[in-house]
Amino acid sequence: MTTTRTIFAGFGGQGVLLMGYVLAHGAMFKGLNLTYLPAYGAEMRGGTANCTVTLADEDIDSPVASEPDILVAMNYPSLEKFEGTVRSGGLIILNDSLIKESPARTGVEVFRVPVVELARETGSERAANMVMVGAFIAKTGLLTVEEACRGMEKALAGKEQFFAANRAGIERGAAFVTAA
Amino acid sequence: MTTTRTIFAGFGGQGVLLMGYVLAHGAMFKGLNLTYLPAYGAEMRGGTANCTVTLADEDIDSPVASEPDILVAMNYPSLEKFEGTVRSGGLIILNDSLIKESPARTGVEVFRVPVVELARETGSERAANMVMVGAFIAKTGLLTVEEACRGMEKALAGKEQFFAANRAGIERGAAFVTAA
Amino acid sequence: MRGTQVVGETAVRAGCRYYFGYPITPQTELPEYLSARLPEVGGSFIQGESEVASASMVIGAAASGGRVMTSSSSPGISLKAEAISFMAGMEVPAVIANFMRGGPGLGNIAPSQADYFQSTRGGGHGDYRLLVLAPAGGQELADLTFAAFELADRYRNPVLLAADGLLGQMMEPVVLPDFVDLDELPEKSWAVSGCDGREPRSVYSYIADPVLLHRHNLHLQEKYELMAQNEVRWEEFRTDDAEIVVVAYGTASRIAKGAVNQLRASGRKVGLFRPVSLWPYPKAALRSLASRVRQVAVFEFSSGQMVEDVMLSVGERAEVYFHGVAGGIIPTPADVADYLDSVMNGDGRVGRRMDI
Amino acid sequence: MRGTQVVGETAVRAGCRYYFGYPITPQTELPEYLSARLPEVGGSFIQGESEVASASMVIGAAASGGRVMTSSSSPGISLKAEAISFMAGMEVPAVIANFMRGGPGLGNIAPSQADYFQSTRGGGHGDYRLLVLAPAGGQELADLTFAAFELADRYRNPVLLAADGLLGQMMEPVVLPDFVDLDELPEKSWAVSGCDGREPRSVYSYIADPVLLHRHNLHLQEKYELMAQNEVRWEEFRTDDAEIVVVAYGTASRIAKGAVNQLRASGRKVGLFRPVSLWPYPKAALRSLASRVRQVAVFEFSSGQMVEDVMLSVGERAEVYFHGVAGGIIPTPADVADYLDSVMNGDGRVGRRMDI
Amino acid sequence: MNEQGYKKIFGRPESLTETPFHYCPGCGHSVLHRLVAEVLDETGMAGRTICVPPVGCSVVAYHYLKLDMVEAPHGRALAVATGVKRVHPDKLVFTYQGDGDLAAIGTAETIHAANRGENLSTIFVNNAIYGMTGGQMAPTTLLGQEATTAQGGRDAKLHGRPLDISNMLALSDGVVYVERVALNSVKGVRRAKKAIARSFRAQMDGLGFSLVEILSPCPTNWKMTPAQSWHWIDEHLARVYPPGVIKDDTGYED
Amino acid sequence: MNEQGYKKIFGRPESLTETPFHYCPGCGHSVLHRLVAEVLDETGMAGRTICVPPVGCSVVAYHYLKLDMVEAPHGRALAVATGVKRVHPDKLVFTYQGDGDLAAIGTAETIHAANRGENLSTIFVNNAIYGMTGGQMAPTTLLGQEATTAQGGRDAKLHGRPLDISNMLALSDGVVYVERVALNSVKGVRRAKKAIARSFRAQMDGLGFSLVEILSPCPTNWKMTPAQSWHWIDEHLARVYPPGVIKDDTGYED
Amino acid sequence: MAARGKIIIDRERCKGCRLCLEVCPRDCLEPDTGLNKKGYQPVLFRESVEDKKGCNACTMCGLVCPEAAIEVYRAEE
Amino acid sequence: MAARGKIIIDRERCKGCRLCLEVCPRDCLEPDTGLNKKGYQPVLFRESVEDKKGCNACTMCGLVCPEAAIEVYRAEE
Ligand SMILES: Cc1ncc(C[n+]2csc(CCOP(=O)(O)OP(=O)(O)O)c2C)c(N)n1
Ligand SMILES: Cc1ncc(C[n+]2csc(CCOP(=O)(O)OP(=O)(O)O)c2C)c(N)n1
Ligand code: SF4
Ligand code: SF4
Ligand code: SF4
Ligand code: SF4
Ligand code: SF4
Ligand code: SF4
Ligand SMILES: [Mg+2]
Ligand SMILES: [Mg+2]
Repeated sequence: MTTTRTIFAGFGGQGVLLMGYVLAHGAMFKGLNLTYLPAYGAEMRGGTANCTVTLADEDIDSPVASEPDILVAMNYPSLEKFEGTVRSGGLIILNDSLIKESPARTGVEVFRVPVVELARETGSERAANMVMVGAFIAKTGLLTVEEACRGMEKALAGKEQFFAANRAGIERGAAFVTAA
Repeated sequence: MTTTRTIFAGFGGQGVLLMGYVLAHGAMFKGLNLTYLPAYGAEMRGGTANCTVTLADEDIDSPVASEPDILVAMNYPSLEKFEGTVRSGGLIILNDSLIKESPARTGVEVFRVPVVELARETGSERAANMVMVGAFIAKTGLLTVEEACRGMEKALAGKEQFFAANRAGIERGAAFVTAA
Repeated sequence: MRGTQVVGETAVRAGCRYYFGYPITPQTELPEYLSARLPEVGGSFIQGESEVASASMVIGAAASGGRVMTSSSSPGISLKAEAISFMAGMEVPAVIANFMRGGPGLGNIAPSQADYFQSTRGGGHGDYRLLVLAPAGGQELADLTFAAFELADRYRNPVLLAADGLLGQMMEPVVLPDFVDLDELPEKSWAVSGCDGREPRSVYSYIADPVLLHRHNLHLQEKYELMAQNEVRWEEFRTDDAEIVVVAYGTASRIAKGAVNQLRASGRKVGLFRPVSLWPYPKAALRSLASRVRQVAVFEFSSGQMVEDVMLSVGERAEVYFHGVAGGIIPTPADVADYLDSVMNGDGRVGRRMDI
Repeated sequence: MRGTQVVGETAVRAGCRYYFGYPITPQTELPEYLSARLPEVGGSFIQGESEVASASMVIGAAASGGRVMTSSSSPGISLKAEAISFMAGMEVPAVIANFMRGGPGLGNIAPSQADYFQSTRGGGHGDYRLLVLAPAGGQELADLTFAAFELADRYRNPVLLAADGLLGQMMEPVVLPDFVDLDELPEKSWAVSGCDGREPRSVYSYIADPVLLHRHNLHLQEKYELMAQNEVRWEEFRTDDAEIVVVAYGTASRIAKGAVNQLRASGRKVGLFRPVSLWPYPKAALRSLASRVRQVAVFEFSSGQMVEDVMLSVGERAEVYFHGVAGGIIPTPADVADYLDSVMNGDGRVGRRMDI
Repeated sequence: MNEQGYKKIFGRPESLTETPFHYCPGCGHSVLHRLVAEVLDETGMAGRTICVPPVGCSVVAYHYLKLDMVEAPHGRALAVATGVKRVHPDKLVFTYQGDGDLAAIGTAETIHAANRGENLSTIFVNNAIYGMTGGQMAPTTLLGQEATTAQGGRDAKLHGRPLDISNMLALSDGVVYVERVALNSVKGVRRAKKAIARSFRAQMDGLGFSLVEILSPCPTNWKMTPAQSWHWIDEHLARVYPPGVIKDDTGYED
Repeated sequence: MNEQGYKKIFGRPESLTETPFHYCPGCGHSVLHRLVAEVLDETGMAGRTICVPPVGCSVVAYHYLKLDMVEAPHGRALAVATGVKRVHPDKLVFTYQGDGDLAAIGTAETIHAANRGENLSTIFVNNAIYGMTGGQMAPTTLLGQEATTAQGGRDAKLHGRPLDISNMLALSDGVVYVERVALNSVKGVRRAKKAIARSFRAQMDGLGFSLVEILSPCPTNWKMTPAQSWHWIDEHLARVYPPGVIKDDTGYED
Repeated sequence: MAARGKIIIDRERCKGCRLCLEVCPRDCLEPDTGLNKKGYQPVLFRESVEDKKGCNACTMCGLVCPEAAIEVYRAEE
Repeated sequence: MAARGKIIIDRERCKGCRLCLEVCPRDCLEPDTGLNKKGYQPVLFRESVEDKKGCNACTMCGLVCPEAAIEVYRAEE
C-alpha cells in the first residue's frame, strides 16, 4: 500500500468519530503514518457526523480526502452525501442494518455489513460501530484484529468498562468478513 | 512677508491659547493663509500651555514651528523653554509684568510689554492677554487693530459680554507699541 | 474651526445623523462637537461605554440605513477591529476616523502614522479592505470626510479617515460643503426597517457553508477591485522634471512639501508624491513616476510601513529609500531636506536603502 | 492527540503555567485541555469573561514573570489586538495561538489563512512585530509551540502561532518534548514581584515624551532586526532542480506538497517553498531561490495576503502568480497541480499573474 | 391541513418560516422562537419588528423567524440594537441572547444599554452553559455543574460563582421590567409567552428597558434527556435563579 | 528636617517618591496616593505589593508610589491584576481605577473579577467625570451635571442615568467588602484611609474581592475651586452615592 | 364517542424529544418504532385511548413541542 | 507661650489649593502674595496667631493637603 483515505459517516449517535479514532490509534501501534480528521460542523447538534482517516507508509500530504478510497456509510443520508466522491475502483462499506437502498454509484465495490444484528449477537447492540471497525480492517487488511483492539483500548483509555464488549464487536466484525 | 511663525506660551491660566486663536481668526478676516496649532499635552492640568500660529500669503507647508520667527512668552518657564528655538534675527516679546529676567538668548530682538499694568489701566486685568495681542500685531504689523478685534469677536462668538474689555485691551496694547 | 470640528460639521452636512464613540485623546473634540450638534439636526449621539460597544452601535445604525460615524485614536481603533471586520463582511457602510497617536500600546498622544498597516491591511481578521483616505490639511479634512460618506454608501463598505492629532487640533481656513438632502439619497434596499409589505431582510456575515462563504469573498474581492480601479487618489507636486521624489502622506507630506520647496529654491530637482487614498494605493501613478526618476524617498511618521506599498509599486524601477520617526517627534522641513540631500548624495547619513 | 491538545500539552512541558482564554470554535479543545491540565501542575486556567479580558490577564501574568498563553480564532484575535499591541510595547513575552477561521466577520469555522496580514502586519496599532510561526502538521505544532515559549522569553515579545481548525482537529503521531525545569530558566530581572530589597519596577507602554517614545521605538526596531536575522525558518522541498516553485504555508503547504509529488511523478520540475516563520519572512531564502527558477506560484487559503511578502522577496527575479481560496473550501492536491500546470503552460486558466 | 369536522386550534404561527430548526431535540431555543412568533402574530407587530440575534446556538434565528434582523458580534447584541433603535425609534427592536453572550462577553453592553434605559426588549436565554461551542462554563453555570472547562463541576475557588445578572440589572433606574421564567412545564411556557408580550408592550409604550430571563434546557450539553433536563431545571437551576417577577414598574394590570 | 524642640508628627510617607504630583490643585488623586503610601508604610507591606494603575489621570502612579506596577489597557486593570495575582498569590495586589476605567469600558472586567471572588483590592476613584481626557461624561456623572459630551448637563433621556456599580458589585457572593467614602473633609480622609487598610487586610487574609469607592474632587473638570468641589460633593455627589459601608463580610471588629 | 380533539404530528419535524408525551394528560402519544429521515425516532398520535377517552385538545403537547411539529384540532360541536 | 505646634510647607510643592487653609481650626494659614516657580500662589504658615494661640499640631492641614507639601511638628514637652 501507499496511502489509503477513508471517510466514516453516519448519524451523530452512531459513534462514527470513535470508529475513525480507534482506527487511527491502531495504526499508530502499527507504526503507520496517519492523519485523523473529524469533520467539524458549526453545530454540535444531532444530525450527521463524519471523519477522515488517512493511513500511509509514506509521508501524508493532504489530510483531506476529496476523493476517498473507501467510504464507510452508517446511514442513508451519509451514503447519499459521499458516494459520489469515492474514487473509481474504490470501496463502499454499508451498514446493512439501516441502509436497505443500493448505492447510485457505479464503478466501486460495495460491501454490506449487518452491524446491528452482528452486535446483538455479541450481546451489546452499542458495539455496532466496533463491529464495523472489525469488518473494515478485515476487509481492507489495513490492521490486524489485535492492532485494532489495542487502538480501541488506547482511544478509550480510562473507560475500561467498555473494552470487553468492544473487543467482542471488533472480533465479530472481522469474523463476518472472513466468513463471507 | 512670506511666512511668519509665532509661538505663544505661558501658564495655563493666562489665556495663551486664546491669544493665538484670536490672531488666527483675525488673519482669516484679512484673507491670509494660516495654521493655528495648540500644543496638546497629555495632561490638562495647570502647568504650561502654548500654541503656534503661522501666517502666510503663500501656501503653508509645515504647521509646526521648530524655529519660530517670534516667541511671545507670558511667563519665565516659557521663556526658558522656547527662547533657544527662535530663529536668529527673530523677535521675543515678553510679559514684563511677570518676567523680570532677561533672555539668555542673543541675536534676537527683545521687546517687553507690561501687560498687567496696561490691562489694569483699561479697567480689566483679565484682558492682559488681549493687551499682548494688541502689542503683538502693532509690533509685527501682521494685522491692523480692527482686524485683530474682529478676530477676537469671531473667536469669542457667543460671549459678547467680553468684547468691550477685550477690544480695549487690544487697543491699549497696540497704542503702547506706537508710543514706544 | 479645529480639524476635529471640521470633520464633525462636514459629517453633519454629508448627512451623518448617528455618531457612536468613546473619548480618547487626541480626537475627543470630535465627539464633543457632535454631542451638541447632532441633536440639533434630529440625530443621535451616544458616548458608548467603550470602543467595542460603540463600534457595534455603528453596525446597528448602519444596517438600519443611517449615515453613521465613529472615531477614535489608535488603541481605540484596535478595539474596534472585530466590529470593523463585521462591517466589511456584512457590507454595511460607515465612516471611521482614526486620529493616530504614538504607539505601540498606550504610547502617547503625539502625531503618528504607525497605524498604516492596521488601516490598509485589515487590523481585523479576514480578507477585507477598507477605503482609506488620508487628509493633509483642513480643507481636505472637509473634502474627504464628505467623500467618505458618499463612498461608504456607494460601495457598502466602511471607509477609514486616517489622520493624526495635529490635523485634528489645527485650525486652517476651510470652505465647508453644502448640506446633503437626506431625502434625495438613493434608498438602501438591503437595510432593515421592519418587513411590512416585503420579504424579511437580514444583514449578517455568518455563512456556515464554505462554498457560500467562498462566493461571498469572491464578491467582496470584485468590489475591492472596482474600488481599486475607481477610487485611487493622489497628488503630485513639482514632479515634472524631478530626479528624486519624496513619498509622504498626511501631516508628513506637509513637512515634505516644505523640504521640496527648500530644495527647489536651491535648484535641486525634487518633487513630492502624496498618496491621498492609502487603500487603494496609487500604485500605477507612482509606478509611472518611478520610471521617470532615479530615486524614491519615503518619509513616514512610523518605523516603515507605507514603504512596503512603495516598494510594491516601484519594484526595481528606481531606488527606494526610507526614513521615518516614531513617537511623535515632528521633524522640520529642513530635516527632511537633509534626508533627501543625503539620498541624492548617496552618503547614507540619513535614511536607509530598501532592497527588493 | 488532536492538534489543539498537542499545543496544550507542549505548552505545559515548555513551562507554561498560566492560560487565559475564551471559548471559540475551532480551538476550544485547547482551553478545555488546559482547564484540566494546568491545575495538575500547579498552574492556573481562567476562562475569561471575554477575549479582551483574557488578553489583559495575559499581560498581568506575563509582566509577573510567568510563562503564559492564550489562544483564539480570528474574531477573538481581533478583540485582542489592543492588548497585543500593549504586550509588544510593554515587552512582555506571551504565546498567542490563532486557529484561523473563515472571515470576514463571523464567517465560518472552516480552515483559513486570511489573517496573515493581521498576524504579520500588527492587527493592533503602532510599530510592532510579532514573531509568527506557522506549523503544517502535528509534530510541528509541538516543536513550534515549544519554541514559541523560548523565543517569547528570549526577545520579551509576544509570539503568534498561526494555525487553523484543521490542524487543531487533526490527529497525527507526535513526539512531545521533555518538560522544561522552571527553576532552570533565566530570571526575569524586569518582572514585577513586589519591590522588597530592590528598586520598584514598572512594566508599561505609556511614554508621554515624544523623544523617549521615539527612542523606545528605535529599541524595538533593533530587537525586531535581531529577530529578523536569527529567527527565520522555512522548508524547501524538491527545489533543487525546480523550474517553478509553489509557495505555501501551514495546511495549504501540505496540499501543495501533494501537488508537487503528483507533478514530479509525471516528470515536471516543481518544488515547494514553505515559510515556517511568517514574520520574519524567509525573504533572503526565497529571493535566492527565485533567482534560480522561472516562476513562483503562491497558494493561500485567502484572497491574497502572503503573496505581498513573496513579491517583496522575489521582485522581478521570477514571475509571481497567485491562486487562493477563501471561505473554507479545501482544494485537493490535484487542484493545486492544475494551477501549477496552468502557470507553467501560461494559459491563464487558474490563478493570476502579479505585477510588480 | 384542515380535517373534516375538526377545527385547528393550535399550530405553527405565521411568523415562523417552514425551515426545520437545527436545534437539538428538546432545546429551549426552538420553543422560544415559536413563542416570539406567536406574540408577534397576536399583536400584529411582525412587520414593524427588528430582531438582533446573538452569536450562540441561535445565530441563524433569521432562518426561522420572518423578521428583519441584524447580526451582532458575540456579546454586542444590545449595542447593535441601540444603533438600530436610534434609526428606527418607532419599531419594536429586541435582542435574543444566550447567557454567554449577554452575561460574559457582553456584560458591559448589557449593563449600559439597560442603564441608559434604552427602549429595547431582551430575551435572555439562560441555559447555564455555552451551547454553540459545546458545553463550556457560562457565567450562569451552577456550582458543581459539569462543563468542559470546569471538568468535575464548577468550583467557586477555581471558576468563580454563578452570576445573577438579572438581579443586578434590576437595580438600574433605566430598567422597567425584569422577569424570570422557566421553560420546563406547560405553565412555564405560558408564563414565558406572557412575559415576552409584556416586555414588547412596555417597549411600544416607550417605558424603557425590559428583559425576560428564560431558564431554558440544553439537553445536549447537560448530557440529559429532554425530560431529565426539565427536572434538572426544577431541582437545580430554578433554585439558584428563582423564577418570578424581579422588577415591574410598567404599571400594567396584567 | 527636624526642628529644634519640635518633633515631626506628620509628613510625607516613605512609600511616596519625591516627584511632585502632576495632578491639578485640589485633586483627590494626590490625597489618595498619599493614603495608600501611609497604609503600606504602616503595615510594612510596600515591598510585597503590586499595583495596577489605570489609564486615567493617575496613569503614571508609578512616578509617585514606590511600588512594583503593571500598566493595564484602559478599563482592564482588574483583568491584569487577576493575571498578576495568579503568579503572585501571596502578594498584595490592588488596582487603582477611575470611574470611566472601572464602570464604563471596564464594566465586564470589574464585575467578573469581583464575581470570581478574585482575592484583590480595588481603589475606585469616583470623580463623576473623565478627568484625563478633559471632562467627558462618566457613567457616574450626575443628572444635570455638565460634561463636554453632555453639554447643558446630563439628561437621562439623552445620556442615560448615573450608574451605581458598587451596589451592583455588592450583590455578588465573591465580594467581601465594599465601602464608599468621600474625600471632602478631614473625617472623610481618615475614613478613606481606614477603608483602604481594611480592604488590604481582607486580601491578606484571603477573604476575596473588596473595593473602596472614593468620591473624589476633580476641581478642573467640575470647573470649581477645590473648596467649592468639597462642597459639591456634600451637596450633590454624596446624595446620589451615599458614603457608608455597602457590604462587609470581613467579620473584622473594626 | 369520538374524542374531543386530535393532533397531527409532522413526522419529519419531530426529533423524538418526547416532551409532548410527558405532558399529555390523556396519554395519547407513543414513540414510533422506526426512524424518520433525519434519524430521529418520532412520536405517534394514538387516535383512541380507551381508558382516558382520547385527546381533549388541551394543546399542551403543542405548547411544549420544540419543533412546532404539532397541530391541535378540536372537534366542532 | 509658644504654640504647641508648627508646620512647614514645601513652597514649591504647594499648588495653592487652599484646602489646608479651609480646615485649619486655628487660622494659621494665609495665601502668599507671590507665585512659586510653577506659577501657583502658595500658602504661608503664620507662626503666631494672636487670638487663637497658634498651631496646635492637629495635622488636619497635612491630612487634606493633596501635594503632601505639609510637615507638622509638635512641641516637645
Ligand atoms: C468574539 C467571539 N468570541 C467567541 C465566539 C465563540 N462563541 C460562539 S457562541 C459562544 C457562546 C455561546 O453560549 P451562549 O451565549 O450561552 O449561547 P447558547 O449557545 O448557549 O444559546 C461563543 C463563546 C465568537 N463567535 N466570537
Ligand atoms: C482604549 C482606550 N480608550 C480610551 C482612552 C482614553 N482615555 C484615557 S483615560 C480615560 C478616562 C479617564 O476617566 P476616569 O477613568 O474616570 O479617570 P480619571 O482621569 O477621571 O481619574 C479615557 C477615556 C484610552 N487611553 N484607551
Ligand atoms: S447545544 Fe443546547 S442550546 Fe444549543 S441547540 Fe443544542 S440543546 Fe439547544
Ligand atoms: S483633571 Fe481632575 S482628576 Fe485629573 S488631575 Fe485634574 S483634578 Fe485630578
Ligand atoms: S392536545 Fe392535549 S390531550 Fe391532545 S394529544 Fe395534545 S396533550 Fe394530549
Ligand atoms: S414534542 Fe415535538 S419534537 Fe418532541 S417528541 Fe413530541 S412531536 Fe416530537
Ligand atoms: S496642624 Fe492644625 S492647627 Fe496647625 S496649621 Fe495645621 S491645621 Fe492648623
Ligand atoms: S493644602 Fe497643600 S497644596 Fe493646598 S494650599 Fe495648602 S499647602 Fe498648598
Ligand atoms: Mg447558553
Ligand atoms: Mg473619573
